[in-house]
Amino acid sequence: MIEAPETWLPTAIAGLVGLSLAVAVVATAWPRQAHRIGLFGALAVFAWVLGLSALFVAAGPEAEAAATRVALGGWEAPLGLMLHLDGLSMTLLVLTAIVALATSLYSLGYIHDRIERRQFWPLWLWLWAGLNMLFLSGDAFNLYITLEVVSLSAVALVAFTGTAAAVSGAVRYLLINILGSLSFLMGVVLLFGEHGVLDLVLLEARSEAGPTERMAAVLMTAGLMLKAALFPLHVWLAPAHGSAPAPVSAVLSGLVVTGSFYLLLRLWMGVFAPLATPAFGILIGLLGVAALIWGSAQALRAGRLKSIVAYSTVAQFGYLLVAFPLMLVDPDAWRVVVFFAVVHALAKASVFLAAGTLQHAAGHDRLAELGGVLRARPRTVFALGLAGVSLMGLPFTGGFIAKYLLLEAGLGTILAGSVIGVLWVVAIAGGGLLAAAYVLRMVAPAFHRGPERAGEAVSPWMDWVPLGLATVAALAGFAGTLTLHTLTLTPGAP
Amino acid sequence: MNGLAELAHTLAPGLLYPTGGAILFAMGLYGLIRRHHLVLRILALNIMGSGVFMVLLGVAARGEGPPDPVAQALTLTGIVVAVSATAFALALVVHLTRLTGHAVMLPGPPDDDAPVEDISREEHHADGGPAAPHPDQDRNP
Amino acid sequence: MSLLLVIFDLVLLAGIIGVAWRCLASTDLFRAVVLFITFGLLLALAWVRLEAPDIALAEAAIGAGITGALLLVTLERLRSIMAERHSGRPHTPPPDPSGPHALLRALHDPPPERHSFFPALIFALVVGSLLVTALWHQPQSTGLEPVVDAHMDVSGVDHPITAVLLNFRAYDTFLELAIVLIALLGAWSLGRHDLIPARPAPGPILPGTLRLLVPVAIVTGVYVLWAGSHAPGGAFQAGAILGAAGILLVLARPRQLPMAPGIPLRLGITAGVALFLLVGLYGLGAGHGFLGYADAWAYPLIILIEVAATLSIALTLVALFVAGRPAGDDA
Amino acid sequence: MSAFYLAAALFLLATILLGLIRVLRGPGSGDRMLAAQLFGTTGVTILLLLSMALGESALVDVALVFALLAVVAAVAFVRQHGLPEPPDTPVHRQHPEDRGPRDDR
Repeated sequence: MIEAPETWLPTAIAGLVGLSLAVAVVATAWPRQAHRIGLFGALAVFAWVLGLSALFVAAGPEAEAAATRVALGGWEAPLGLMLHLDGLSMTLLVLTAIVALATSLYSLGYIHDRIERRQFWPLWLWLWAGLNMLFLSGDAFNLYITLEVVSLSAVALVAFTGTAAAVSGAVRYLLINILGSLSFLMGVVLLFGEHGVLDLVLLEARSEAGPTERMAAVLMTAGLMLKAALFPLHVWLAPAHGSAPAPVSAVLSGLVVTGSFYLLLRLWMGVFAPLATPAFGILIGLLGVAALIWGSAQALRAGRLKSIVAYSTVAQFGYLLVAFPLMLVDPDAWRVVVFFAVVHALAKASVFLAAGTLQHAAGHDRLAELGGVLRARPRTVFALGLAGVSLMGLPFTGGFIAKYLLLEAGLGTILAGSVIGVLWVVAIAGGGLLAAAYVLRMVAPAFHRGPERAGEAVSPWMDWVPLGLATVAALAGFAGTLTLHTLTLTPGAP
Repeated sequence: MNGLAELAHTLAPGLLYPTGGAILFAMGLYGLIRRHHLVLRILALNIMGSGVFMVLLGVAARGEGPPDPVAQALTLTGIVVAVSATAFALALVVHLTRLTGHAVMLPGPPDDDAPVEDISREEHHADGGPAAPHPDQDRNP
Repeated sequence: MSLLLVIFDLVLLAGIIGVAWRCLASTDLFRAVVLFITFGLLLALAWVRLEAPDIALAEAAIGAGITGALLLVTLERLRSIMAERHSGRPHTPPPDPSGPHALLRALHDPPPERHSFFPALIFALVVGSLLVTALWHQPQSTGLEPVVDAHMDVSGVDHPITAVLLNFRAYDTFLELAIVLIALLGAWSLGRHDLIPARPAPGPILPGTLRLLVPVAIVTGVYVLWAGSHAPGGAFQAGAILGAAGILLVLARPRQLPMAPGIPLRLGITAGVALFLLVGLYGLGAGHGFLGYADAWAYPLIILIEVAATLSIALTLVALFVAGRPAGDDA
Repeated sequence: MSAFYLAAALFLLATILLGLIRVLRGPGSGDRMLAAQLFGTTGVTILLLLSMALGESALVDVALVFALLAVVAAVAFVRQHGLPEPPDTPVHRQHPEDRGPRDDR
């Protein structure tokens, strides 16, 4: 007799939190074996997430009515804390598992020093556990705490190489993160003062367009925009992401930034939904266009490979902002935005990992002197190019489908009679061209004539993992239907 | 007499202290923007945090009856988080000063095209100490 | 009576805001730190007025003790780093800080530029006034007090805040312990610990004070931990007090820190989180939900977790004060 | 009676605000630190008075912790700035305890 998937789902959700925390705690207590614990833990968490997603999709029709909510310690909201799993969080959990597994495997090759390994693995496992908890949290204050877990471990990972550039980037990153968290917390406090509850679902039921909600929306959005480095609050991103070790950059640009964006989306679809007006959407969209132009310009100007990738994150997140006004006109567009964020995270992580391999081989990442290494390492260049193609949005890649769907939504806006829709369509199409320009800048030296120089030997992990992840990013297009279907299992979404 | 009762109501702790907390929050923000020394910036963030906690506790003490224990528990958690973040931030600042010789962060985007060492190749880093100091490497013009 | 209370509140708030203002405006960092310590003291009084003795206890332990010492030591570290860089001679003895000395500029922040004055002022004013407007529009809600009150009999303890922290919202508290740990891991990843700069302290005063204070602090810490189940107090406050005792010991002999053995230290700092997680996973397996307890077991389990958490917090705070991992950790 | 306690607490609070002048003016670090230590003592008294006035016995615990932990900052200060030494001692005297090998970083 097999029980229905719904009965197992709550235990599986709490188990995911417990498992990812247990891996982090064991690695902290036993740093000498941290890399082995990390490897097996990463495989276990990855398998668990896949199992959970199978359970979730199997339980599908029931889950559509209400998200699966787990009362921790048996205390239901408003007294206790609830974990909250729906299509949106499930999608991001799977994304996190894929990128995190790839990063873990890559780190096996990248961080081989005995002492560094002991510092890196526990922090990285805490970061991953923090991300899992962030996507599963259904309580406003708990979100603040998980955000702090994520940001403190991320800052520590940026700093842990101990170089001047990394520490200076980390200090900036930490101050920004604390400021963002405090701003977010002030918003939570305001909401709590007004409604007397912290659970997001209960808050959503009680919220209206009053002064408290307005101020809380401003504070929480500003705080999360700081953390997600959304334009115009983006200046910290490039130094922090560009000077961190490659696996850390990959996780920061791929997952941590996406986590903040996820929260923004969740809040604006739930608690702050009554405040979303067309004027607000246009304001956010204009910020997105500015981010797209500024980020691309910086990426075209930067001299270091990892700087280019870091600035392209600013530009690509401009896309996500451009999608905000589309979401207000076309209620279905939010799923496309999430799909775009997922593809971007996969592609961005593989670009950073490939850049890390090249940097390791060459000993630096100055683009002007990288030609020889690029020519000698076709596998890594292919990974860079494949992921880059996905970022550009060429046909048959995940990025193409995401951008196509976005364009479709933009055209729909124009047909619905909105003049400013033209701007969004131009921005989406032009952004793709700009992305093509800076991706070509990265890979072009590989096709010039010149001497080959393989540089430092590279471990097989560092050679193959970027390629594997880039392939996943390119193939994500085929998972588009499944992703969009999973996302429909989000209650309360339009 | 009515006016006096109104005043007493307005000045009740449940309204007075949240106002004070909001002022502290704004003041911390002002200090964070204006001051450059990292220790002062960390103090400014702590003052902002205290403002948030004052609002939360003030909100909890509103109305009749005993104060809300959930809000107080949240504040306690928040204070612990703030202390940990402060201690970590101070450690980072000391480390930054050791590497660069200054503990000041000037506004504006830093020069991110400065060369970056690659730890996957660095063997001398194995002692856990920092790499050779780079005097004033990332000071902005 | 009520008029006196209102005056007290107003004077206290004026003092808090004034102290914070002077702290942020001061060019001398040492002055800013002393003002910040005073700020913490006044805050503790404010928490008392807001009927939050638990928070006042934590603020007294943190604000008056640990943060103050941490900031003072940080300033001294910055000063000695600057001195080293300028003289090229390691370990210059600290000059008399009250005298004029060029190196004191290390602890000096020039007054901010004029051009940022108005934008920053207007920004802060807008944020502050919007916040105040929103707060004054809020209803006089009672929050979750009635809900907590209704469940107190099954919580396992008699003090509502401890019940919230370790039973109703145990997940938050677990993550709070994790954050303390992550901050320490971050500080450790920066490198080995540095000497805590110190001048010789001849005479019997310091050892005598310590001989008297450290045992008293330990007894107080244990008392506060025990009190937590029925009165203000609890794991974090107790951990902070014990941590302060540890910091006193570290300060007493800054040049010869004992070689902390790696494995016991690691186990010590993770004990709180590990035990909490084990109990939580057991709860999940036994069907009480993750981080849930059977009603009959709630009290002993909460006490067990609190004891482990207290030890871990105390150790972690001392380690954060020392900053940088001990040599034994790399063995 | 509680009005008297409250008035006394208010008075002590006013003395703290008055004492801030020393913190602001200095001139030396010692003056500033000493003023802060004095606030600690005053704070303990205010807490005890409030505990009597408001009838909250838990505040005595807070006062106890306050009295205990104010010492930590003082010890940190004294250890770093030293005690005032007699004028005939050389400034850079090396204490035997200070000559230990430098940490291996």
